[in-house]
Amino acid sequence: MNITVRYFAGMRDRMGCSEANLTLDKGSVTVADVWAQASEGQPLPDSTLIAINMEYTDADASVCEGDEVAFFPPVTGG
Amino acid sequence: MNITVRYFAGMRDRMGCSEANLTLDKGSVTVADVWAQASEGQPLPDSTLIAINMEYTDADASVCEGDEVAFFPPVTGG
Amino acid sequence: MKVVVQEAAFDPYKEVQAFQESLPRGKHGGVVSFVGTMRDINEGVDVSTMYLDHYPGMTEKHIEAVCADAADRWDIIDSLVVHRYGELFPNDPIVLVAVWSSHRAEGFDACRFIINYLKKKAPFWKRETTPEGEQRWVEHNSRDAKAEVADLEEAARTA
Amino acid sequence: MKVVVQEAAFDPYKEVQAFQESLPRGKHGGVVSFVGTMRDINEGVDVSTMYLDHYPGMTEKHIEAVCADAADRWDIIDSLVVHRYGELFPNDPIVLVAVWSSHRAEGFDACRFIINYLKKKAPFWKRETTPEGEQRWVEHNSRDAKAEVADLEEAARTA
Repeated sequence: MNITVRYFAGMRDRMGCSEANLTLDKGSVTVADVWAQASEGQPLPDSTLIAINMEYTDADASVCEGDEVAFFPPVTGG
Repeated sequence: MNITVRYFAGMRDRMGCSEANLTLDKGSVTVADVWAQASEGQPLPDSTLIAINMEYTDADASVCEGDEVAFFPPVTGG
Repeated sequence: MKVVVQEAAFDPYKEVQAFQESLPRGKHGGVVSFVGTMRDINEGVDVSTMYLDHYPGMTEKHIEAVCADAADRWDIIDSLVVHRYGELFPNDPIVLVAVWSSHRAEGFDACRFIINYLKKKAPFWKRETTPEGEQRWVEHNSRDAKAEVADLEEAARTA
Repeated sequence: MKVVVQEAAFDPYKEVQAFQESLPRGKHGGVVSFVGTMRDINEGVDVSTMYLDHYPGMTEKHIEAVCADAADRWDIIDSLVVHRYGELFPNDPIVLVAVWSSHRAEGFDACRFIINYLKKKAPFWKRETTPEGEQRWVEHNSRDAKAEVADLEEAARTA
């Protein structure tokens, strides 16, 4: 399964990149699985927000082929 | 005692003038007395607002020499 | 605080920008503004022109008092009110209320307070003319006005 | 409804006037607007420039959803949001929210709702630079952000 991962703001600094393409072997994949592979086992920082295809979700959500999964800190716009 | 009376909006139309100077004989005068003399005994319309020297007040308030007493309908600005 | 009551038409956003030029730069976090404009219909009746009567002197005095009251109640930086009187046409701005503050919550509260109390306390009266030439004074469209003024005085005393 | 997310500086009141030209004349009774500007101090620290990161596409999508939500909740005529990203300087407008409505109460409620939810849901992140050249990402300054998003989803479901 091919997934695009995106990072923003402090999360981009932490991960050292803004975007990555991941290939996961499992048939059924959650956001937590994506994070584990992308971060090579680092814990997910507590306040991290998650979006799949630009919709907010959480670490238990299922991820499908071609999805864009984004990890970022709490938003501070406006 | 000399008093200036002012009327605005519908009250001006009703009274047929915007301003009048009144002389009252009494030593102690209320807004109700001023209205009675100015209107020649007409009843004060229920919703009328009253100001003495540009401050809201009511018909029982005392009026002094030189005061400006205004009668007008509910306000509709803004 | 600046309060202007004028007969001439005005551009509300030019007023906001001009007033803002007089404020220190970089200090306010937000501006909340309300612009009330004349509609071409009121309570189902077409309106072609409107005349706004007012009580010169008392009007300014009470708008200033409302702005001062808002500044006492909320932590705001400054406020600006411009209100017209005289002849108005549909789409004309009637009133501008703008409030500068460090944080937006105070700006929204204060701006809304100023326009609400201005509409209750500032002595203005609208007379509408229909396309047929009929004129009528707009009547107060809520509950008994005296009770409302009493509520206002009470609210002001107990705040 | 119009939502613009752009890097270029903008004049918020020109945007309000230009958008208003597209609306029918004489139909709205009021416009409530909020302009958020960059302050030169944040939590006691001087700030000389700010960089606004954002998630292109997701930002527009969520601002549009907030505006649509406001239009469902209140009887408004139209709304306009302009939000910058990239490099900003003190006194620069960051965001404009303007709401046109027949009556002012709805305009105030909807405008405040849009800016509040935009600040909670639209993916923007501020990075401040102090006069000494130190950079820091602005941290969410209220309670736990996840709880807040949950509150928002809950509020949206039950409204």
